[in-house]
Amino acid sequence: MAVIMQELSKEDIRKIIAKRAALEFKDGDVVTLGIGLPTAVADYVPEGINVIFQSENGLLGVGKSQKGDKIDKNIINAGGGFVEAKTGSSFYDSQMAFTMMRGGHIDATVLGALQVDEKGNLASWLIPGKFVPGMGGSMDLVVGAKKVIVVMEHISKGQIKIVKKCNLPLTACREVNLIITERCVFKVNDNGLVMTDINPMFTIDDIKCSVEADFIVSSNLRAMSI
Amino acid sequence: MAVIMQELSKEDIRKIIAKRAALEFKDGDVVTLGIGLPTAVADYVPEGINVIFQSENGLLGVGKSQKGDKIDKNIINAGGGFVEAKTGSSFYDSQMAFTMMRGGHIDATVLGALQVDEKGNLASWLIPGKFVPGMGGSMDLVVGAKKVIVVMEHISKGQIKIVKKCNLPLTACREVNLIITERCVFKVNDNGLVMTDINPMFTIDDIKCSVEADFIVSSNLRAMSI
Amino acid sequence: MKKIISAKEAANMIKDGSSIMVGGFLSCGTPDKIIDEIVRQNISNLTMICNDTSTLGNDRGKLIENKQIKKVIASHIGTNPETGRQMNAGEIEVDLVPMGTLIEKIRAKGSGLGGFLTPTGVGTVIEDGKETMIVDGKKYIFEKPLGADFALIYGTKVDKYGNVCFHGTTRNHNTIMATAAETVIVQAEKLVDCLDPDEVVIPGLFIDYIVVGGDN
Amino acid sequence: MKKIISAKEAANMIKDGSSIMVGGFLSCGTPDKIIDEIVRQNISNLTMICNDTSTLGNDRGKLIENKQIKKVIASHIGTNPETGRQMNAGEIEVDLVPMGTLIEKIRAKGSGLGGFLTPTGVGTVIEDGKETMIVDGKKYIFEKPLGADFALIYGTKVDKYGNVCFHGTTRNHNTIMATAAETVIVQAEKLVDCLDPDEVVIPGLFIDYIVVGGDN
Repeated sequence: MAVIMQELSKEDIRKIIAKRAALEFKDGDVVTLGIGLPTAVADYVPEGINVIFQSENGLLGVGKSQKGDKIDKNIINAGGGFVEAKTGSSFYDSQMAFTMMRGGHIDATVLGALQVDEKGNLASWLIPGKFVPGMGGSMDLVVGAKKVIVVMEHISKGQIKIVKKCNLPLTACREVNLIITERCVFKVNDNGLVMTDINPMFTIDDIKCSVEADFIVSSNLRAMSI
Repeated sequence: MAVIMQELSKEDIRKIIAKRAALEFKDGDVVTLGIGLPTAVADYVPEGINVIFQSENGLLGVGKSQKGDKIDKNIINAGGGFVEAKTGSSFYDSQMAFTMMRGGHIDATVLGALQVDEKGNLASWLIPGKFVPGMGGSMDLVVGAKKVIVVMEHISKGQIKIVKKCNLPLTACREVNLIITERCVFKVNDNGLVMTDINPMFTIDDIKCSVEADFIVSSNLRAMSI
Repeated sequence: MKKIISAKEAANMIKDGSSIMVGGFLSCGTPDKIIDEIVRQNISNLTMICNDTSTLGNDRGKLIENKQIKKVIASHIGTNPETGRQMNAGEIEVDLVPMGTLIEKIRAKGSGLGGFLTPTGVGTVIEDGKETMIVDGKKYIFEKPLGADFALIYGTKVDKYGNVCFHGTTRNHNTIMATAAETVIVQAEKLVDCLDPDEVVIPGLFIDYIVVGGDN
Repeated sequence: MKKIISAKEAANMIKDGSSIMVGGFLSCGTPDKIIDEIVRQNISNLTMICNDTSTLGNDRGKLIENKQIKKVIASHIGTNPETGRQMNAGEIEVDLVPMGTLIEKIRAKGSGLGGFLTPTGVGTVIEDGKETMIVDGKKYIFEKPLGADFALIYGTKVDKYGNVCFHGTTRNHNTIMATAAETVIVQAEKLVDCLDPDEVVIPGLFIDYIVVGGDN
């Protein structure tokens, strides 16, 4: 496996994951992206699919990053970056942002994770004693969004991230619908995980060795585009 | 008493009450007026006192009634009348109206009543089987406003309105601070009613005969301006 | 881009027995063109959630007079004597809810909240049959969310992306009703290409369909 | 007409031990001029309610670095490593609250509500020590209102009547914080005579004092 890992650069991993995640969107969807890897998903939305990106800090219709004299310092995204407000966009306050997010008005969210388990529990905001950023808007978003898509590197620093049961503090219970890594895609059903896609560079046994959770393999297993 | 009643026309009653109520305002107060008699209070605000009138249907800064070509059909007060939006005013939605009203941001409200009792309980929205308009925003307003001023005819159709205990369905419990009629003014304290003003056309005994509630007379009893 | 439909197409979506939230404070800021079409099609057995039942002969008042409403949830019915008459005759069910509680129940639904505690109505008939709670020594009534199948709202200017802004006192319950129904249809007094994002009051994501009402 | 004061006069009102709500999402839409003056006057032992503790060297971040904050209630502290360091060293108390819950708690205070039920945090540490309720088969956490002595907010344009409007993503928590504090001070990027009543976002009645911040 060490050999395989070398073949996929960080850039490759990012691209494989983002491209796959972008296939989940339907035309007209309102989507909220987390900070980091999830942000990259915006670059891979298929042609003909119009997705409206929502940001918790007050912008529906997030566009491209802005530089130089195109910057309006009063228009940022949730990561603090300067962005474009696309045609048709709107600004709003935090109460409205969370009416959107917690109220079930966001079609899909894509966000990163520290751990996900076979029940769809998500841990993403706290490693006690080490990493304490806070949950920001993620807890509201995950309980409210119609579809919760977790994107993450399959394994991080040798740690298995798709586990039987999260041991890090949870962000939300049983809210994750889809887990996308550079090696495979799992759908979270009431009965557990179903692998729906696999990166052809890996075998099912490779996945079994790199995932703690039990899972079944879909009879329609698809190859991920790499 | 029947003789005295004839001496005060409806117009006199309205004027005495409205004039007295307007004395309760301080400069800069935000005030919400009920429909009917309370609306007249706006005409008697003393010079040098600037009061901002708030309306539950979405206007802070209610001005004069508008007629003819001065009417903007999209600017009304809570009674449905066309009004002016004064300089410095703002429009808002119902959620914001009730953040103002229930949230304690209204300095005073003036509203009518069917009955008030000696504990400051108010009945103003329902006579079972006869009169069922609904409470509108009055229940929220009365629990939220810093000062609740009830204005009403002292006696209506022979019925005593200042009672020991309301027998009509309540609008709110123990929220009334001041009762103003054309005959007298009562302050509502924790211990009951204190008469602070009297119309010089009436004696204290006249008031006692026309009020069911027990009350005490303030040592600083003032004469109402008539 | 949102789908622009006729008032007739809007009314076609509503079925006998549907629940509808209708914006408007008396006749101000109410989607009268859509209401007229519901009257014309005589869709009935409706549950209507609204601030008030307007006045005789006007907008929401017509739905009452035409006996299309099975149940009304409102804060005030006094301006339309026909509502009171039908209520007393047992022809219509009327739930009277304090205005601030009504809008907050709708907001709770639209915001994904399970309910809220309000001091409004404590010690009155509003408390009957409801849970109460003491918080920091003060008594509150627990109120639950309220949603509907359809929200029919009014907007002064609506753009092609569904963004809505308002003039005057037309906002009333429209803004919050837009968050709390399965299908949201806005009657636009004026349809424009694109609003300035700073002036938008209802972000487009809440709107499903636009009916161009023209000036009314 | 609202009283127009200097940033220094604004800071003078705040005492050691006061609780302050401060608007801003990172450095966007935050009353930096007032914060600078609180830093200069070294007012300390403060409780600060804010979305995040901003970044090192900037606005709310300065209050953290200068150790003026006893307790912070926020949804995110990850952008300012000094907050985490002080927390781990036991120098500052940190209450982390989900962002939607934080703004809703502030809104509850400003709207006179006794609390609300939210699904956010169910099954997580957020639930610990809190009441929960099942409503229509779904579990919710009961959250209480949150207010402060002072709200320090930002506004893009503020008029002499205290009406506030915004440009871009500067609204964030400013709008709701304005409803939930004893004293509300707005730092206006631009002071104007009178806003169009249709464009007002925070009605003037919520504002006590205006500080003219100039462009920042």
